[in-house]
Amino acid sequence: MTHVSNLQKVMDSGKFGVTGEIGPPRGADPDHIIKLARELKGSADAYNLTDNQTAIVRLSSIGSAVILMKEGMEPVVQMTCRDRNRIALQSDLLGASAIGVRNVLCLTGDHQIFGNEKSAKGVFDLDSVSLLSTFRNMRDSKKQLSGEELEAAPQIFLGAAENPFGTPYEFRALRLQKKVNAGAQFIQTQAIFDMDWFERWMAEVRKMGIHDRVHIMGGVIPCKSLGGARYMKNKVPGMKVPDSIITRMKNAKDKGQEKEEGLRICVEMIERLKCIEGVHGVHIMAVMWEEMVPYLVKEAKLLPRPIL
Amino acid sequence: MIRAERKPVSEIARMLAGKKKVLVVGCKTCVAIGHAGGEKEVAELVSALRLVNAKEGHGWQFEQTVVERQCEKEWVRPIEEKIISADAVVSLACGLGAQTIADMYPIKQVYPGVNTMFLGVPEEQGVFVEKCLACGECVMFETGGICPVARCAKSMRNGACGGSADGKCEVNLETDCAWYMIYERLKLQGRLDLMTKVVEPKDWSKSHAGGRRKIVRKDLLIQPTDRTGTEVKK
Amino acid sequence: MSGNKVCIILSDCQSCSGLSNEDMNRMLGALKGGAKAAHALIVKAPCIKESRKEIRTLHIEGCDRAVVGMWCHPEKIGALNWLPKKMSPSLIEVVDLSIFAAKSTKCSSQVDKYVRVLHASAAGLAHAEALKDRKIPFASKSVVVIGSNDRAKDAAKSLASKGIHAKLISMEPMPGVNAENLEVIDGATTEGLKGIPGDFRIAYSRKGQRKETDAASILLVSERCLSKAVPPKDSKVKVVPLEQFRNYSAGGAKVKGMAFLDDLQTLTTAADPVTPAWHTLLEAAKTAAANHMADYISVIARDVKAAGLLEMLWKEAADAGVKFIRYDDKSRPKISKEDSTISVKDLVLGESLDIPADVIVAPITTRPWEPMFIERLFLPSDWDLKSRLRGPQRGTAQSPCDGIFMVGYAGFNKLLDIAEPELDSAVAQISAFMQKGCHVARGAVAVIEEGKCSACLTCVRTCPYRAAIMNESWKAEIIADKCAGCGNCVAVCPSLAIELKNCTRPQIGAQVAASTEVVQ
Amino acid sequence: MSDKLKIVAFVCENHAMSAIRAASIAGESLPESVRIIEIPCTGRLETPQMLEAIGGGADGVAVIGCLEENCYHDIGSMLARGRVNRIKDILKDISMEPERVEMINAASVSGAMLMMKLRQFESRVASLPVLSLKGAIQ
Repeated sequence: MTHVSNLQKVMDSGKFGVTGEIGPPRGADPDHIIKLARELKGSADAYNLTDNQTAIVRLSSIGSAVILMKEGMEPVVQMTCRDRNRIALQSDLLGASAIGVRNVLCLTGDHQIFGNEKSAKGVFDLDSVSLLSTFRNMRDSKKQLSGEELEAAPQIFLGAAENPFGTPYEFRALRLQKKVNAGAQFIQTQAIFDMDWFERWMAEVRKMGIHDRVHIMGGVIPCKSLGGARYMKNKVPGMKVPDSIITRMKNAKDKGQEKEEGLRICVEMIERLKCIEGVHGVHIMAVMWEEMVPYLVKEAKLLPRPIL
Repeated sequence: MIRAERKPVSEIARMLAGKKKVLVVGCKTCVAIGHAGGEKEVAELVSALRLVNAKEGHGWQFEQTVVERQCEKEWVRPIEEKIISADAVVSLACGLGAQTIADMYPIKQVYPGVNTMFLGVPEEQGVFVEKCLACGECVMFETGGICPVARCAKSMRNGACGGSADGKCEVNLETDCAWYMIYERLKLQGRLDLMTKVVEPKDWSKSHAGGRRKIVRKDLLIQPTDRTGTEVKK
Repeated sequence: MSGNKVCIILSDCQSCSGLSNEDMNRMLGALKGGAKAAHALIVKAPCIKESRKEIRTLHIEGCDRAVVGMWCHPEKIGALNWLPKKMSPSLIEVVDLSIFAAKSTKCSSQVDKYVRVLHASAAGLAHAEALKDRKIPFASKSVVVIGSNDRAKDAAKSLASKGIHAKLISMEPMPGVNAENLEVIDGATTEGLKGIPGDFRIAYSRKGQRKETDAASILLVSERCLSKAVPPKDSKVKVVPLEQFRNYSAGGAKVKGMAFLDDLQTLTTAADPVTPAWHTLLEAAKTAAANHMADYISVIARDVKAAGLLEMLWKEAADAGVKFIRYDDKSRPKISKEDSTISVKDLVLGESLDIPADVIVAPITTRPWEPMFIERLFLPSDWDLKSRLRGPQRGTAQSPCDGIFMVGYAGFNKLLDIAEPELDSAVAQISAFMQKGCHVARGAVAVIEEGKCSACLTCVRTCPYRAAIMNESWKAEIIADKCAGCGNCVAVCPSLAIELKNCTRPQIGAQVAASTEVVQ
Repeated sequence: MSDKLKIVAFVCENHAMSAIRAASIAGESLPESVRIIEIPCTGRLETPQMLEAIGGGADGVAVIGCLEENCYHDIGSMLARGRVNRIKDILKDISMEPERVEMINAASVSGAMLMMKLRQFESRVASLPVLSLKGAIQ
């Protein structure tokens, strides 16, 4: 299997991968991405560029990928099935691959009711699983979904997201297997706060032997404030935040060190991820706090990033 | 049954501005059974419109009637004079009934009195729930008798989305996540293997996305041999 | 509508109406002039009660219906059987004018309202569809009392003494029970019931044969629910109902032992105890211990549920010196006569104890009703008795169907002081029912119009008396004798297929129009 | 005489009527503007009848039924409350005051409380702008 992306090389060589996340701006001005890129340069192997996250209109993922590549950094383009049907998804993939994007993350996408275009008609022609199998067939068998031959196959390192905290519990590991069968090569999980639950899920994954067929990267989010933690716990669908974290943030708030405590929790999470068998990397989603990623990676003793 | 909901009275009143003789037509089948357009609802709408008339003095005169099934030409024929003599016709039937009258009497202005909502079942008295999208290709046998196309907000074909938690849909915490129910039922039926099969995307051409649809029953057609009855597509 | 000329009968008795002469004349003028339908017949007499003869002789020509305006309460003058024969009850509307002008605030400004109300009733009655033979005389003259307990026996005897032919059907033999016009059918189990009030037929099987007897009304007396609260007759033990413990005082007498029981029934019957109100029981025990009402204070209960809030109460009572004894079904507490003690095997300690108890405090309750008895009787309508008999306000012995009275049934633990008078009120109501001699078909009954039903099942789901059913041709049908005339089905039917006799839509519409109309 | 307030009260003949009787025995009388129409059960009432009452010139419509958990016919007052709310929506929709229609529940013993509620309802209706209906409903 040829290594098409730096992230793939890092994780295939057994090193602990790190990916960051940059939320493109809600406007056409690229400077926001350029400024962030320069700050984060060198602190991760690749950077996710969200695709209209929570159905809120933002600068497109592929567009921001171009800007990021100009800065010499490797993007991970996200594709959701909410906004485009199978024709647009496949043509966007060919386009992304043509301009040098090597990592693609396939998502179903949040329902449009969560965003700022509530009356939009969600497409959902495909979903994350059929998107993975479509892209895998385009890459490996050079065929379009309808079976027609492609002139040139895209070169991509395919990834998917997974929420280990949904219920029913055993169904989640089953669904991960389905995504791997569909062609996922790396998985970025939902933000982990309940580490015990995640470890039990990883045990289930190891039992099914999935962990050596795919690179699983644990997702972490540093909490900026107690309110942020509570919002995550109650408002974000499918997120499990144990009360111990909430109480820690509450004590920190009394001492006025919410930010430091949030970062300390995040570093602890990364440390524990490093020693879970089967976890090949960490995906740091510092939402609206991207500048802290270098600090977090340094604290977790994951610097300097390997250049292969 | 086809389920519908009466439009707000003010909206219907706005449609009738400037009209004199108004005929309100109900239907005794789906919308009656669904309490949206039966004889009772016709009486209610007429008395509400009379109240608006008394308040704003539009000078409306009302005629109210109900037909057995408004989507059949033969059932609309008996009230033909009433339709012709009326300036405006408010149909409380579903979209089919309103358009049957509109197509039969093109010069007449036919106003819909209800919004036709969905194909639904009564969960309890007074609560109607959508369970079928009439999407043209039923897949329910693969999902334990629960239709994911109608009952999942994203009509997904491959298992629950990331946002479904505690068996509830992320979009509306009251509705059960269709895929959670499918999982439970397939587990009950011992067919969990179906859950791991990667399911091909749905062929939407059989639904409205493939253009307006038509069913042609050759055994019922009374027509000369050469007319095949199939749709002609470029 | 021919045959719907309505006259308004109004007496000008000043004593109840409190109107001055001048007001009364203004009112009569408005009544005569105003309403389109009515022609007012004014009775010049101090009060309708005294003027029956005058009204009857006037035999109100040309009118089919009458609206009687009463200044005092209609019940006071009893059934309006004094009106001319040709007017059956459904043609008379009694309007209680006293509710508009209460005694203390008699004011002439209400005249306009009286006129409007009488006109509304007259207009409504003009649209009424009278039931032809509304009075259905009873086919049978006897009452059947069903129950194999002495309370049923007392009920049958008292009915017989009132001159009503009573038949007592009981499972157990009833030796030595004979009285004038009382027929005892013992050793019989009821098999079914058919018919309408006044003409019931009860099937029962006795000594293997299946027989049937007629009855005008039925009294069901279930002993199962009433606790035999009294311990063995000759024991010196004093029983204090938990409800009256608050005002109990030993009166200076030396009390050796006071036992709080979870249910007195456990002393006498094998039935499992009704869970008492633990709160009141523990409070009582605690107060007893607090002011040393006895040397040895104990709580004897089967399932000690010390959970939640009660935990605190249990602990406080224990601290105050109350002893707790738990028994189980096999070793039930028993009163030993000699020195008024209760012998019970303590489950925890595992040995049997003799608890000093010359005073026993226990809740005296009935047991929630038992469906088995009702279903075996296959009552004519399969009401869900539990929901019908909710709450005491429901009337002690009333059931949805006239002529059937129930005693001892309750959807909840009914305290004895409610259960006791139930029997007397049932007997009184039965004798009143029998004296009427005829079953007045309820004024309002729902009728379905042929061919209009679109089989939407809403009336079947709505009817509280399950009187609406779907017949074989998939159309709705209303069973007249179950229909209580509430009209809920009429309002929910989407095809306006059901009409309520005597309370039709035009009738209500006429009353609405009359009450909002401007009377000159 | 017609400028005076007119309130039509649909009263259920079971608990509500006995509550009114209990009140009148206790010496209280119905408020001046209330007209009583007795029906077997508030569940019998239909929405067109309430609308025709208002269209006919009534300033307010009160529906007086039994207490919801102890209704004589078990479900009557629950259905009535549903219909009153539906009428409130219609009135609000055609820009008339929804407060003109009200559902009042009364136990057969709470006569005085019912009278107090009726007086409050009457004062609320009186405070509303006068209902200007051009032609009475045909």
